[in-house]
Amino acid sequence: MSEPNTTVADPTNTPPGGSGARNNPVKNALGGSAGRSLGLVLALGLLFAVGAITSGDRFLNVENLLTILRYASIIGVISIGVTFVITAGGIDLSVGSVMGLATVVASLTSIQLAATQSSWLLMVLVALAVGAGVGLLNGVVIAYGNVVAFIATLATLVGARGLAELISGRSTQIVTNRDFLKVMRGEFLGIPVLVWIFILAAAVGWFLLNRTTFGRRTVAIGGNREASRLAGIKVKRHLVALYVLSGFSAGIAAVMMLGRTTAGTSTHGLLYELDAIAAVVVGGTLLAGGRGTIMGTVLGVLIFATLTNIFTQNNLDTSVQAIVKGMIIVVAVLLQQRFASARPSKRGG
Amino acid sequence: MSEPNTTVADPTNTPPGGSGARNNPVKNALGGSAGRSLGLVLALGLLFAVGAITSGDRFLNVENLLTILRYASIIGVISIGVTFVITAGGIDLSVGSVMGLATVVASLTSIQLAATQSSWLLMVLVALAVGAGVGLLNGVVIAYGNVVAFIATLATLVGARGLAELISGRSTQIVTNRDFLKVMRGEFLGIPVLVWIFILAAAVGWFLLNRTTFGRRTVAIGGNREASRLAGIKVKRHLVALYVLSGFSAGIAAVMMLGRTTAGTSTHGLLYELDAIAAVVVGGTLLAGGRGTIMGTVLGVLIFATLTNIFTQNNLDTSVQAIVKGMIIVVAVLLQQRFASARPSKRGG
Amino acid sequence: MFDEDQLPLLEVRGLSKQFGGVQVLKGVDLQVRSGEVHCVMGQNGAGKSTLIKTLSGVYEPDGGVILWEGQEVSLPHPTEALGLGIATMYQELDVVDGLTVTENIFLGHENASGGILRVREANALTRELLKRLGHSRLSPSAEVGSLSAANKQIVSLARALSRDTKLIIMDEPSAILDSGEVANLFRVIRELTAQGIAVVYISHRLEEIRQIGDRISVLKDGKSTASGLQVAETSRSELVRLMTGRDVENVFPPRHPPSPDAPVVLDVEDLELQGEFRKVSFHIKAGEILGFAGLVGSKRSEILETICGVRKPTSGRISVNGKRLRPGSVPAAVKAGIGLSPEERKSQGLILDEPVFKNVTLSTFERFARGGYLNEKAERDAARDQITALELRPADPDRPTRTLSGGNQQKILLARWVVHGTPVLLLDEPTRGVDVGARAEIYTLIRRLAADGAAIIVVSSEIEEVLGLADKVLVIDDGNVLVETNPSDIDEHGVLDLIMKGSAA
Amino acid sequence: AVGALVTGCTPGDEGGDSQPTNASVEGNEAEGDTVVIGFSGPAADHGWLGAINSAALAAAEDLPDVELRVAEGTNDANLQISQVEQFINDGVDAIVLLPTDGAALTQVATQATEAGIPVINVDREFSSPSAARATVLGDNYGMGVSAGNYICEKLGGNNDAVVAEIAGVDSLPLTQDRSRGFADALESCGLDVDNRVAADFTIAGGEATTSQLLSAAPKIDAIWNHDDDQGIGVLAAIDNAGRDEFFMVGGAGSANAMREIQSGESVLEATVIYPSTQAADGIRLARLIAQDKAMSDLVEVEVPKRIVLNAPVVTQENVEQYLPTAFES
Ligand SMILES: Nc1ncnc2c1ncn2[C@@H]1O[C@H](COP(=O)(O)OP(=O)(O)OP(=O)(O)O)[C@@H](O)[C@H]1O
Ligand SMILES: Nc1ncnc2c1ncn2[C@@H]1O[C@H](COP(=O)(O)OP(=O)(O)OP(=O)(O)O)[C@@H](O)[C@H]1O
Ligand SMILES: [Mg+2]
Ligand SMILES: [Mg+2]
Repeated sequence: MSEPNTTVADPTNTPPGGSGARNNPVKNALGGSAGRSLGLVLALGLLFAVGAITSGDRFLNVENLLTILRYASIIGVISIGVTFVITAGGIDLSVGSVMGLATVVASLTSIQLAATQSSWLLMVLVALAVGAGVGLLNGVVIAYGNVVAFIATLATLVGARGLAELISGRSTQIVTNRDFLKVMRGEFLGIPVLVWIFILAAAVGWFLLNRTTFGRRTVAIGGNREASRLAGIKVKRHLVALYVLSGFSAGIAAVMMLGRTTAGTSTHGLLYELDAIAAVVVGGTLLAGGRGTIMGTVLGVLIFATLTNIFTQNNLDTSVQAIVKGMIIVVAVLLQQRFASARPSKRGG
Repeated sequence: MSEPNTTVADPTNTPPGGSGARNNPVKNALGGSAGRSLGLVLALGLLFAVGAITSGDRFLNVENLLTILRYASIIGVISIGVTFVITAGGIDLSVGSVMGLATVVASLTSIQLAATQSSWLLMVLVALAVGAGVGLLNGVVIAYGNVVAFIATLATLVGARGLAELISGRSTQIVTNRDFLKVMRGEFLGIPVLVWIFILAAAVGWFLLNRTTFGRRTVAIGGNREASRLAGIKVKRHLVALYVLSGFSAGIAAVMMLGRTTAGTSTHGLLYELDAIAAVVVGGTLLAGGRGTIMGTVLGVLIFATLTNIFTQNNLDTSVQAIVKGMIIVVAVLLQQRFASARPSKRGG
Repeated sequence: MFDEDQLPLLEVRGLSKQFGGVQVLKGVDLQVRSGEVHCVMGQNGAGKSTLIKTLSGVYEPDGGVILWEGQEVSLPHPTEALGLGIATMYQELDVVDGLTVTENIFLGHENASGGILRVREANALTRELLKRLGHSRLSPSAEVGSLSAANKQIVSLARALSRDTKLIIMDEPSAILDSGEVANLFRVIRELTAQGIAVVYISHRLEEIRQIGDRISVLKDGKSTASGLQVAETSRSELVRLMTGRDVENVFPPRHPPSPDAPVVLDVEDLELQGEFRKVSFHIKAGEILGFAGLVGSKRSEILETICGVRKPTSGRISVNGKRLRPGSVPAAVKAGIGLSPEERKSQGLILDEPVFKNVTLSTFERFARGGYLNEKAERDAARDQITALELRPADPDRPTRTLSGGNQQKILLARWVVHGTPVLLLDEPTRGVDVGARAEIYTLIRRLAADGAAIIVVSSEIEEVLGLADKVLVIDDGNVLVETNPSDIDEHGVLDLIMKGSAA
Repeated sequence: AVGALVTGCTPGDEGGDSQPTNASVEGNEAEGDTVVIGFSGPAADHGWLGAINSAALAAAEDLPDVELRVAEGTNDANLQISQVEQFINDGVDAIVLLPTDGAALTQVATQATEAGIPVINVDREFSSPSAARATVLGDNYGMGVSAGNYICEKLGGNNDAVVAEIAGVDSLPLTQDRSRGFADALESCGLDVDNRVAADFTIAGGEATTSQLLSAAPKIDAIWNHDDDQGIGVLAAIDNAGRDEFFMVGGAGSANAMREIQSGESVLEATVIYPSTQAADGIRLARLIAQDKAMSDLVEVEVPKRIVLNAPVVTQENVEQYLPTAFES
């Protein structure tokens, strides 16, 4: 890609710290991720400064921060799933559609009826099952049908939206299950349940990617699929699992969306795929695969959410907002690269 | 009923790479491309058969075929530009927005006034300049700023749309220049000018990709960027040229759009990027770069256009259309792969 | 040949280069004269490739001067070097797989008028070039991706020759060539020098240096330890000492033949893959090393790949420890205890951006996990043990693999299966691009693994290596096993004779 | 632009802090206390929505005592909810909301209402009537009926006549309402829709689908096109195909369409108005509500709960009357 020497300076997994840090896995990884994400943290800090300066207390208060987080949470959960797929060198364009489809199926009258008779968890299970199911389809077509992920999931994007329209008869389905709404719209320790789900998803995602064999396989396949195969990794099966994971996270997002909007409709999740991919790549995950960072993704999502919040606070014209947003995406990536490559090369101590 | 695909299928009859063919470069290349595209030709033929069976003469008549072609021409020109970028391993998500922006700028009252006083060509030049200019910006950010193409052009997608809204004040600008409309809405030898532009763009694109150093280097960069640099190719400069080309073709598409719809507006070209990429990749150009086929792209565009036509002919529900479209994308790619891999490998004897 | 007093064509003084704080070149001097073959030697990681990359415009040096025909030059981009007349064959194959032979050869300097390609002319020139290289069988319109590594190397050479050059730099061109091909290469080099073209030649094979070289410069740890020595006046041991700082005596360690009652570990019966190879049968006992000798393109790699499940055989059976192996599945093969160290380590073997230790444990990391949770410390420790045992340089498990020299990368692949403890090791070109010191270490290692009870297949294009290492040799030509023999019963000429006769038959 | 009013039931507001003052009827234009109004609508991805936005901004501009806060236009319910939440956090005086999806925004609107912020619902209705203090709607079903009636009148008696319909975005309830009204009206005179396509409210979409439609239907008697903005493309396609055996009725009522009607040379004979001033009206209502004023022409001392704007048919006869207030698409 770029000059070979910049690639080398690129971070991999280890902290800039010496061998002391190496023995503490948590500190180790946090140090590494944070180091890699320094540019992003800075960009987010900058945005916060801008928000505070232009809107003062209206921006910097707990309620507004929670508003940002609540908004970020849904796209955040999707982005975490997408991070895995992209890290493995794939892509999933279908997440938005799949989320829409899952909200529709889970809020069908019959399902809601059954949920009322049994438990609100039924709706959750249905949404998750739809997400994972479509993910399975994606995965099988990609891994075993050898269809390029971009095209396979583009087809799913189109098809799932159509299916959602067909099932819902294009009408919006209202969620009536009180238990479901109570849980999903509730709070816990002063923090909305939606935000908790996001935090949980990020934590589980981070752990999965950085601390488990599943994550290791994901990175390995993204880094060199052929070498991974020759080393005995079951590449196809793992790819399927990844798309299931991505679909599953779209299913979680569907549950969250149902709670947040109290409605299931085929128009939910429009263009979320682009938002998610943007957040993931701005976060520092390589689009070509082989390097992924959950922390970066979370930061990427937060940057976009904060940006939108500041725009609303400052009453910018929508068209100007779009232009500024475009510029900020580029600047964030440039900043991120600068810091990633300026970081001291990580020699073990 | 006559087989509509016989005209298209003709070049495939030449055996891919017999020793006789090798001495005739044109025949050779046609045979190669068509051979690679056999699956697509078949898919298109199948669609035509479906159209003929379900709609009979209403489908199979010159007027309707021209309708398909006219519809295909705009997205077709864009797709040809995008083929180059993808062949070089890049991507351009901004083409739709850029086209919208170019229609807005070229149809500004002041430009139209100046065009009336001078020549309608002024509008054309303005549209092309806008397209190429934004392409230049993309190219520089990607090649010299080292921003991933996906992100850089995503930013342009957002930004250009905002700029178009800002400039147009979100209102639609009607094209009043009669000369412009007369030329762009006219016919030549019974074939609409729009279709001629498409044919010309495809021919020039084919020649450029297969018969010039520019095309050769495009393929090389997509195949192995580092090796291309080592071979003395100025990779960055070439990349900039490619994005300019892609923007330029969005500019041509803008001119066509102005002629076809007689109006310039920021909403033109919404989601065209996905249509274009789908056509290119279904056509057989590798998303990862290193292999591109203009003939495949043209076939891909025609397949999608024919599909839409058949849907309308049969009064199909749009949701069902979406589902069928999704399936056809996958099937087309599968077919295409089957035939591509069945093709005798061309090792020298 | 060359004139002692002439102005050097290329002169390098005090060249230095660092990558991210690591000083790779610390003052290199080099003088190359027209018409000579100047060999650059040094251990893996000494900085040879880095040096030539600064000369071909890939890297910009941090310090020092480069003089070309007496003029100081700067080479910010390969274009400038090519413009001066410096063509380079890089150590990593630098061809574009999707393009044809002709297209690769003329990449960057296409035959064109006004940007329009003259395909026929280019093909004719290519045919001429290939003929000159003794490879008229290669078709100019063949896609390079479908060629073997050796043939890609030929393309790379043809590309260098296609330019109007005064200096051709060859970074380990012979690493993937068999002896016949090397002889061919030398013939071409002699032709070039006769025309006054200078050649900088890098190789780890000392005999080659003797055959082709005029003068030698030696690098050690990024510094010149000798510059412009006459080949004829420099002894092998002195060279080795200049490179390694120590003496390397016996290249091939002593054999420990397996005991006659050792169990058969790998049993291959009538293995056949249509269009590739036919009726391959052999068995290997625990502790035995089997060598595949043959020319490049004789399908030895395909046989290995079929055994380890990358390809599915059309017929035949493979058993490990008496248990029949499910064909066509790599995971099944790995589980049964077969490990492949592939031929092209960069594209098939390594994840270049990942740290060394993760590459070492690529097929074993599951072992360091409980319930999916990876104990990275245990993993890194296990990798570190092997890194130390194999004397990987630098011995840093966290170093991105990309930054290691070729020889050291090769060791990682061995370490991977040593950690795994596989009873069956398939080694495809295990010493490609490995320096004398490391080569001896790898030989020792292979022998040690055998002594520990592993069954090993070694494929190498250096017949001498196969004969020196193996307990049993299969001579293979074009997918046919010509003979199974004892290495003491045959020598290099014998193998080549067999192959000639085999092809004639 | 308020053509006619349909007053819903009077709100059951407990009053509490919002004491209706007996505002003088003339006092409405008079400057009151400055009120902050938050406005959020869908992305301006088609002409009518662009006009909605522009008209809203212009209305706020005209009212010196209104400070308008505009959120980014979006088609994402999640984002729009967070925008409303932000308005609630900031304690704006009123919110004008054109939801991307009525049902999806109902909860957050209720939240705002509960927080004492009146919400004016525009165009796409909430699923709960108590979520909004006032609702301004276009009459989508009525549009369909008007268009259908016009066609019935023109084609009366000819039961074999071919009627085509070019709808907008099929997934929007408003499109479904329009189509329902249209079908119902046609049925009353023995006609039905023979060819139906859905464009996407864009000019290009209108052009593309219409050219397909025209080649699918060799002879047509009448067309209803839901939206004048996509109508630019529809007319371009008709012009291109050189067809004029039918007449067309438009929808929404853009200035451009009215000029076509005025010219008398176009196949476009009439259009059914769907006011693009709804959000502007919403802002005016929001101001009144926030300042505790009433509507000048009503005896009622409070702003009505539900206002449905009329869907009159514009033809060559009455086009002068409507052209000045029509939107430039
Ligand atoms: N891009 C780079 N970034 C950081 N270090 C590098 C880079 N390239 C090479 N090195 C380091 O520089 C040293 C010299 O490498 P080089 O490839 O020049 O060695 P070499 O002499 O060619 O070895 P070999 O014989 O194995 O090819 C090695 O230690 C290597 O790890
Ligand atoms: N004459 C030839 N012309 C073109 N390609 C050839 C020729 N001979 C062999 N090849 C190529 O060589 C490949 C077969 O080589 P293979 O890797 O099986 O040989 P090998 O004995 O394993 O070689 P190596 O010693 O390099 O490992 C084939 O894929 C083919 O493309
Ligand atoms: Mg080297
Ligand atoms: Mg081989």
